[in-house]
Amino acid sequence: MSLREVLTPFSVWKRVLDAPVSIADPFSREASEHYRGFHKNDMETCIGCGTCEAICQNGAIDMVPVEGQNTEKGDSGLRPMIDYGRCCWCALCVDICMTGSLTMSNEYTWVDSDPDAFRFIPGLNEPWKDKQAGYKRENGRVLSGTTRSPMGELHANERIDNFNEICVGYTREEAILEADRCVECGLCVATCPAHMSIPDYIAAVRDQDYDRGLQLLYETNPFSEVCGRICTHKCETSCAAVHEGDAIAIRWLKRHIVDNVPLERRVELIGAPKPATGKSVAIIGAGPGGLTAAYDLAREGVKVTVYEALPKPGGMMRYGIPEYRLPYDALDRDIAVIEAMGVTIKCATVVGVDVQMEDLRQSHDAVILAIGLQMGRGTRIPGSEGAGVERAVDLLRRITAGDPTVPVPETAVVIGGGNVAFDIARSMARLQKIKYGRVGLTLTALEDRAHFLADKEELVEGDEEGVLILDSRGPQEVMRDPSGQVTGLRTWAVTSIFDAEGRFAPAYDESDEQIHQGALVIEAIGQMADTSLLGDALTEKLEWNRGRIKIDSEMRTSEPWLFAAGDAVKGPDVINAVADGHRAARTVMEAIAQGEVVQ
Amino acid sequence: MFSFQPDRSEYPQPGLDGKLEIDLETGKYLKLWHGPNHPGITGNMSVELTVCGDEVVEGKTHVGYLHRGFEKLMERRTFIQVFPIVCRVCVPEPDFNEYCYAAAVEELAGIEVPELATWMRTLILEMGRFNSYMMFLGGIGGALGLGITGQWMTYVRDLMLDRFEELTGARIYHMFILPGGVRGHLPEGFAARMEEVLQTAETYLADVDKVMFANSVFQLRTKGIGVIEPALFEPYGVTGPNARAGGVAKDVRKDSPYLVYDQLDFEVATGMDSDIFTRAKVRRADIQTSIDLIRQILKKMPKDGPVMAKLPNVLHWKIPRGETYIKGECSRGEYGYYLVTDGSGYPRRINVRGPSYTHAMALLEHLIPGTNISDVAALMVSLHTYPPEIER
Amino acid sequence: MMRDLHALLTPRHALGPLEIRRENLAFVTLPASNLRGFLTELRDTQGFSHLVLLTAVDWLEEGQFQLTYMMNNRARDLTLGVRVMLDRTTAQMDSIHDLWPTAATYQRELKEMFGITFPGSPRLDEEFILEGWTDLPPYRRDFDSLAYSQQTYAERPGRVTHDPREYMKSKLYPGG
Amino acid sequence: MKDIDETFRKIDATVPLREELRPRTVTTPDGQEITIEPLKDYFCEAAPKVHPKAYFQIVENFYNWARSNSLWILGFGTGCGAIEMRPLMTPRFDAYRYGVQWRPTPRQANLLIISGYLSVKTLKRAIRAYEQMQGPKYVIGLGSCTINGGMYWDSYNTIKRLDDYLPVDLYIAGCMPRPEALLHGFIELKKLIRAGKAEGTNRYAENFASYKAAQKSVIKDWDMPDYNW
Amino acid sequence: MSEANKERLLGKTTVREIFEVATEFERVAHRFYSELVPKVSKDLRWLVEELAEEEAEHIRIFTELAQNPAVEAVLAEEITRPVADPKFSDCVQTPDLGPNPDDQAVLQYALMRETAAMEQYTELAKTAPAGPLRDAFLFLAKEETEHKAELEKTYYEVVHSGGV
Repeated sequence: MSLREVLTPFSVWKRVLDAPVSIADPFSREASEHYRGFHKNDMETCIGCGTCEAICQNGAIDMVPVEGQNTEKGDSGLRPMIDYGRCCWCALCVDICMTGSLTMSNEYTWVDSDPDAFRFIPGLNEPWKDKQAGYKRENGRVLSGTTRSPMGELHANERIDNFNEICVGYTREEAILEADRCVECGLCVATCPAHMSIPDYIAAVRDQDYDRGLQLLYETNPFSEVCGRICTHKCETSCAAVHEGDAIAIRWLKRHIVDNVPLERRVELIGAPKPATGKSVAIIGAGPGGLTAAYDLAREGVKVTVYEALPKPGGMMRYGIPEYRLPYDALDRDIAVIEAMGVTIKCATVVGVDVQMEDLRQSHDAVILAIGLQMGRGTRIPGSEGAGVERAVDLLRRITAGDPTVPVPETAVVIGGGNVAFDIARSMARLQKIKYGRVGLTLTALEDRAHFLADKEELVEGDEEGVLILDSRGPQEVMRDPSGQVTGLRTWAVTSIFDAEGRFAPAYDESDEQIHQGALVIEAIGQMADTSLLGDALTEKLEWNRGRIKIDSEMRTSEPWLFAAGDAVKGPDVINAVADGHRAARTVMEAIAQGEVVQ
Repeated sequence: MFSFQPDRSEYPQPGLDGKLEIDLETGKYLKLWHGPNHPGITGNMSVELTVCGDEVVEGKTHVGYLHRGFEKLMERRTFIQVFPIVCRVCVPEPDFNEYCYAAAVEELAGIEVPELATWMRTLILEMGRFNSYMMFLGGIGGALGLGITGQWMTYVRDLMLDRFEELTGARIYHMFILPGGVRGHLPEGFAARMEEVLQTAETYLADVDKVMFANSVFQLRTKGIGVIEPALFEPYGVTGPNARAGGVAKDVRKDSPYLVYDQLDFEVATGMDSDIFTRAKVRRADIQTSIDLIRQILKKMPKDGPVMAKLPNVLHWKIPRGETYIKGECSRGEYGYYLVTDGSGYPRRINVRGPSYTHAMALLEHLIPGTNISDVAALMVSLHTYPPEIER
Repeated sequence: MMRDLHALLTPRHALGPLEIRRENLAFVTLPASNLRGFLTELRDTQGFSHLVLLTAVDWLEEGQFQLTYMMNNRARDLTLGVRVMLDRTTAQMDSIHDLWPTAATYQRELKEMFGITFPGSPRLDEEFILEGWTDLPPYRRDFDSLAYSQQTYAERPGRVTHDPREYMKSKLYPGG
Repeated sequence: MKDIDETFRKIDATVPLREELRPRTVTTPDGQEITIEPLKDYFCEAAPKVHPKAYFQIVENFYNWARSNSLWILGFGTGCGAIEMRPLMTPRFDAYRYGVQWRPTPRQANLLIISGYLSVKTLKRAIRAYEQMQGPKYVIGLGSCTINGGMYWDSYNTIKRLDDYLPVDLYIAGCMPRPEALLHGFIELKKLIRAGKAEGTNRYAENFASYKAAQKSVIKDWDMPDYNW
Repeated sequence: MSEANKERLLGKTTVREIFEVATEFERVAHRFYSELVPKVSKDLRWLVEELAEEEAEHIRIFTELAQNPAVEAVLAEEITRPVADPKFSDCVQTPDLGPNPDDQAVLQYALMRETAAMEQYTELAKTAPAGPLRDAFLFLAKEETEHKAELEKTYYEVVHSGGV
C-alpha cells in the first residue's frame, strides 16, 4: 500500500464541479419513438379476427363485443380487450395483427389502486389517442405468410385447343405452404353460404390428415370436388389475410383434400347412412341444390328419388360449366358418392311430361323443387329474333351433350359479363381454335372491368386465350345483312352502370357507337326458371315473390308438402344451392318427423 | 500491516463421512442467513452461513426465490410464444436468452438469418454485456462500501438503456431478437448517439480506475481473497471472466466463434491471480473490449438489407424432432440453450445453462469456508452471479 | 473429428449411432451402465473435460427419461451430447459428483424437478428450488402447470372472451 | 382465458414441521437441561391491531401529510422489477428528492414494493418482511404480475393476485414499469395517504384471518408464527 | 298517346285542365294493367300489379296537383330538378303483348309506353309558350322520365339476373 494508492481516489472529487445529471422533470419524459407502451387500435380497420388473442402467450387478450362495431361479413364485431395484469408488452400481437390496426403508443404510465381497472379496450377512449410515437412493426406482417402459393395452370397455348382442365391442383408441398398461412380466425365461415368448417379442413391439410379433411368437408358439402374447382369462393373475400396480402386459397385447398382421397375411400369415410325410416321424398332437379338435399335426406334414412329432365345428373354443373373448369369425371365422383348413399336419380324424366306433379305428391312424403335457372334470357334488342342469335345456356348445354349442330362460326360476339358469358366465350373460342386454328371472339359487357360479375381469373384467362373483352358496351342492335344473316353487334358505350343508390342502371353515350363483327351473337345476360312443370293449378295455388316461388327462411313454400331450393328460389351459385339443399333437407326432415306434411 | 491468526481450536472436524460435524447445539456455531433480504446479496437469493467467531465454516446457497418454472412454461408455449418469456430468465442481460433461443430454433427449423440481422444481434449482445458489467462494477463497489461506483455505473448503464430503448423499444426486456432475425433496423443517427454514450462511459470508467482499482482499501480487501485454484475450473465448470482471471483464456467468442465475432478484432483479457481483485480487473478490461467491439460493429456492419428471414406461419409452427445446444459468451461465462423438439408445435424441453448455476452453487459453497463474514458479499459479487438463471 | 472419436470409442462403450447436428456438435446414446467409463475416458484421454450441463428430457409417451450430459472439448471446439435413456418408473442413475463436483447441483435439481434419483450424490434430498412442494415433480410431463396454478392460486375474475367464429354464428346465422 | 381444469388432481398435503423448529429438550454448554420451543421462543404471538384514526380530523390530516412525505422503502428486490429501482436510487432519476429512500431492514421501512411476480418461497419471506415493518405501512404492487399473474399466469410456483395475500395500496402496470412510472406511483401513493385512503395496515388487521387463510393455502410448509413483528 | 290526345292537350289552356287530361291517360294505363293482371301467369302478377300501382300513384299525384291552388308555384319549383334520361328504352323493341306475355315482355311494353309519354310531353313543352303551361308539360315529362328510369332498374334486376 503506497501513498499513491491512498491519495488517487481523492482525485475524483473533481466531479463536484460537474453539472448534475438528474432529470429535472421525470414525469413528462417522453419514451423513445419506437417504445412499446400501451396499445392503440384502429377500430375501423380492426376486423376482430382474434389473431392477437391466439398469439398472446399471456392469455392477456379477450375478444369482446364493442358498441358501435357490428358483426358483418369479414368483421366479427369483436375487438381485443387487453388485461394489463397479464400483458408483457412483447408486441407479438402487433406483429401478427392481420390488418395492422393494432399498434402501440409510447405511453407507459398507468397507476391505479383498483386492480380491476387494468382492463382496457384499445381504440375505445384511449387517453393516448393523439400520440403518434410508439411501436409499429417495421417489416410488415412477417409472422404469417402474405403471398399465396401459386396454382399450377396449363399455359394458354396448351389449353386453348382442348377442353382439358386448366388448373392442375396443388402438390402436397404447395398445399401445406398455403394451408400454413391460415390463422384459423374463422371469419370466413360466416361468409360461406354453407358455413363449411374452413379453418378445420385447412388444419387437416396442414396435418396431412386428408381423411379427417374429407369428413369435415362432407359434414357441410357433398360437392367438394365441384366446389373445390368452381366455387365462387366468397369466403376468400372475408379472409383476414386479404388485408395485407393474398387471401388463403380456400377453394384450392378444398380441392386438394378431395384430390387426395380416392372415391371408394370417401364412401368408406362417410360411413353408412342411418337405417331406413320408411319415409320417401321426391326431388325435382339433379343440380347441386337437389342433390345436396338428396344426400342429406338419404343420410337420415329417407328414401330419395331425384327426377332429372336431362340425360345425366348434375344440372348446371354439368350442362352449364365447361369441362375445362369442371371435368365431368370430377362431377361424376361427387354424384357417385351421393348415389352410394342410396339416392335414386331418374334421368331423362321430365316432370310435367313423363311424370306429373300430382303423382309425386301422392307417392312421396314431401317434394323438393330444385329446378334451377335453365332458361336463358334474351336481350330482345332489334335483330335478336331469329337464327344467328343464341342463348348461352342453351349453347353450353348442347356443347356438353356433344351436339354436332352447334354453330361454330369464325367470328362470334358474346353479350354479358358474368361467368356464364365467359364460359360460353371461352368454350366457343376453343371450338373455333379446333375448327379454324384461331380464335375470333368478342365479349361485350355493360360493366367496366372493375365491376365484372365474373371472377377475376376469368378475365385474366380469357385475355390469355385471345378472347377480345370489351367492357362498358351496351348492346343496341344485332346487325344482319339483307339475307338475314347475322353480321355483328352494334353497341353504345356505357358511361355509368350504377345509380346514386348503387342500383344497376346503365347510362349510355350514343356518340360512341361500335359494330363488332360476328356471324353469331350469343346472349349471356341472365337466366330464368322454367316453372311450367308446376302446371296452372299449382302455379295459381302457390304464393310468389317477384317472379320466384315464395319460400320462407326454411325453404317452405306456401304448400306444406312442397319445398324449394337452389337457384330457382335463391340463386345464384353452386355453394348457395348447396346451402339451400341442406336447409331444405333439414326442414323436410323436421316436417316429416313431426308428421306435419298433410297430403 | 497487521496479521490475524484465528483461533481454530473449536473449528469443526470432518466426521467419518468426510463432512464437517457442526453441532449447532454446542453453542460454538451460529447460523447466519445472508439474504434473501440483505443489502449484500446479489439479487433475491440467500446463503446460509455457519460461522465460528467471524469466520465462516460452512455456506449453503439457497435459491428458488425467483423460480417461475420457465422450462415448464416454455414447454406449454408455441415456438413464437416462448420468445417473449426467454428474456425474463436473466434480468440484467436478457439478450443472451433471446439470441440463444432464436439461434437454437433457427438451427432446428433450418432458417437462414440475414446478414444484417447477425450484425445487429452482435451489437445488441455487446451492449447487453456492457450493461451487465456496469451492474457488476456498481455491485462490487457497493459490496465493499464504495457507493460512488454504483452511482456512476448505474447512470452510465442508464445512458446505454436509452440507446437500447430507441433501438429496441424497451429499456430492460428488449424482445428484439426474434427467431428469424431482429425486429428492426438501426434508427437514424444511432451510431453518433452511441459514440456519445461510449465516450461518457470512458470518462467515468477512468474515474472508477482511480477511485476503485487504484484504491488501497479496495486492493487490501480484494487481493488474495476468494482465490479459485485453476485446477478447480473444470471440476466446477467455471467459465467466463472467473476462469479468465485464473489465466485460462476461456471465451466462447474466440473458442467457438458465433454470429460475426470471427470478423471482429479483439483480444480476450486474462489475469493470473484468480482472486476477487483480478476478476474485477478482468471485467474492467472486458468492458473496454466491449466498447471497442461496439465501435467496430457500428463501423463494419452493412448499411442496409433485410433483417428478418421468411418465417412459416408462427401460429402453427412445427419443428421436426431434434436437439441442439447453442452457446455464447455472456458477461458471466458460457450461456447456453439446450433445445429438444419432438416434431410438435411446442418445444419438448428447453434447458437454460446459466453460468451462475455452477458459480453460485457448487463453486461458492466450496469457496466460502474459511472466509471472513465481511468478505462474503465481495466474494459473491466477484463471481458475478444472477440468481434467476440458476433457478429459472 | 467427431466420427473418428465415435469409431474409436464405440467398441468399448457400446455407443449408439452418432447424430451430428453440426460440425462441432453431435449426440450419442449409450447404455446407462457404460456412462461412467465413457465419461471418464472422454475427460481423461479425449479432452472433454468440461461438463457443460446435465439435464433430463421426459419422453412420457415412451416411458423414458433421457439424461443428457453435455461434454465440451474446448481446445478442439467440440461438444458431445451424451444421452442415457432411463426407465421412467425406476428413474435412477449413477451419480457422477465425484468426477465433476458441480454435477451434484444438477443431480439435486433433477431429483427435485424430475424425481430422478442419484444414490450417493451429496445433499440430494435437500430442497433446492422449491419449498414445501407436495405435488408431482413439476418438470415431469404429466404435471399440468396451468391446472395446478388454477387450482392453487386465484385468478382475477370477470374476464370473458368470445371466439370470433362462434360469435359470428350466434349473430349472423344462429339457426345454421 | 381457459376454463379451470378440474380433472387435474390436486394433492392437498402439508409438509411436516422441520426438525429444528419442533419443541425439544437440549443440554446447554453448562450442563443444564432446558426445553425449547423455537417457534414460541423467537416470536411474539400477538395479532395485529387496527390503528384508530386521530380524534380530530385536522390531526389525522397532519399525520397523513407527514407520513406521505417520508416513504421509506424496504430494499427487498422480490422479482425482476427491482432492477428499475436502482436508477431511482441514483442521481439520474433521484427519488430522494421526493422524500423516498431505501432502507435495508423492514424495521426501518414503511413501504414494501413487491417488484413483480412472487414465487411461493419469496411470498413467505415477503409476508414476514411486511409484518415486521412498522405501521402505518404501505404496499405497492409493481408490474403486471402483481395484478393478475402477468406472464407467469400459468406457472405453478408464482401467485397471481397479490391482494389475496397482502393489502395492496397501489398497482403500477408495466413489464417492467419504467423508473418514471414508479415515481408516478410514489406521487399517487402520497396523494392516497394524504387523502386517508391508504389504509392497508388496518385492512390487514381487520381481515387478518382471511389473509392468513389465503397465505396458508399456498404456503404448504407454514413453519412460522401467524404474526411476527 | 294518339294525335287526337295531343290535340286535346294542346287545346287546353289552364294547368288544371292539362292535369285532368294527363290523369285521364294514367287512368287508362292503370285500367290496362289491372285488366292484364289476371291474364298473366301468377308468377308474373307481381310485376303487373306493381306497374298498375305506380300508375295509381301517378293518378293520385296529378289529382292532388290539379286540386292544389298553389299548383303553379309548385310546378315551377319541381321542374328545376332535371332528370337524366339514360336512353335505354329507345333500343328496346316494342313487343306485341300477346296472350301469354312473360315478364320481360311486360316490362318492355311498360318501358315503351313510358318512353312514348315522356317524348310527347317533352315535345309539347317545346311548343307550348313559356309560362305555367310549359311548366306543366315539363313536369309531366319529368315524371314520366323518372318512372321510366325506375322501370329500367327493375328491368335489369329481372332480366340480368342469374348467369353469374
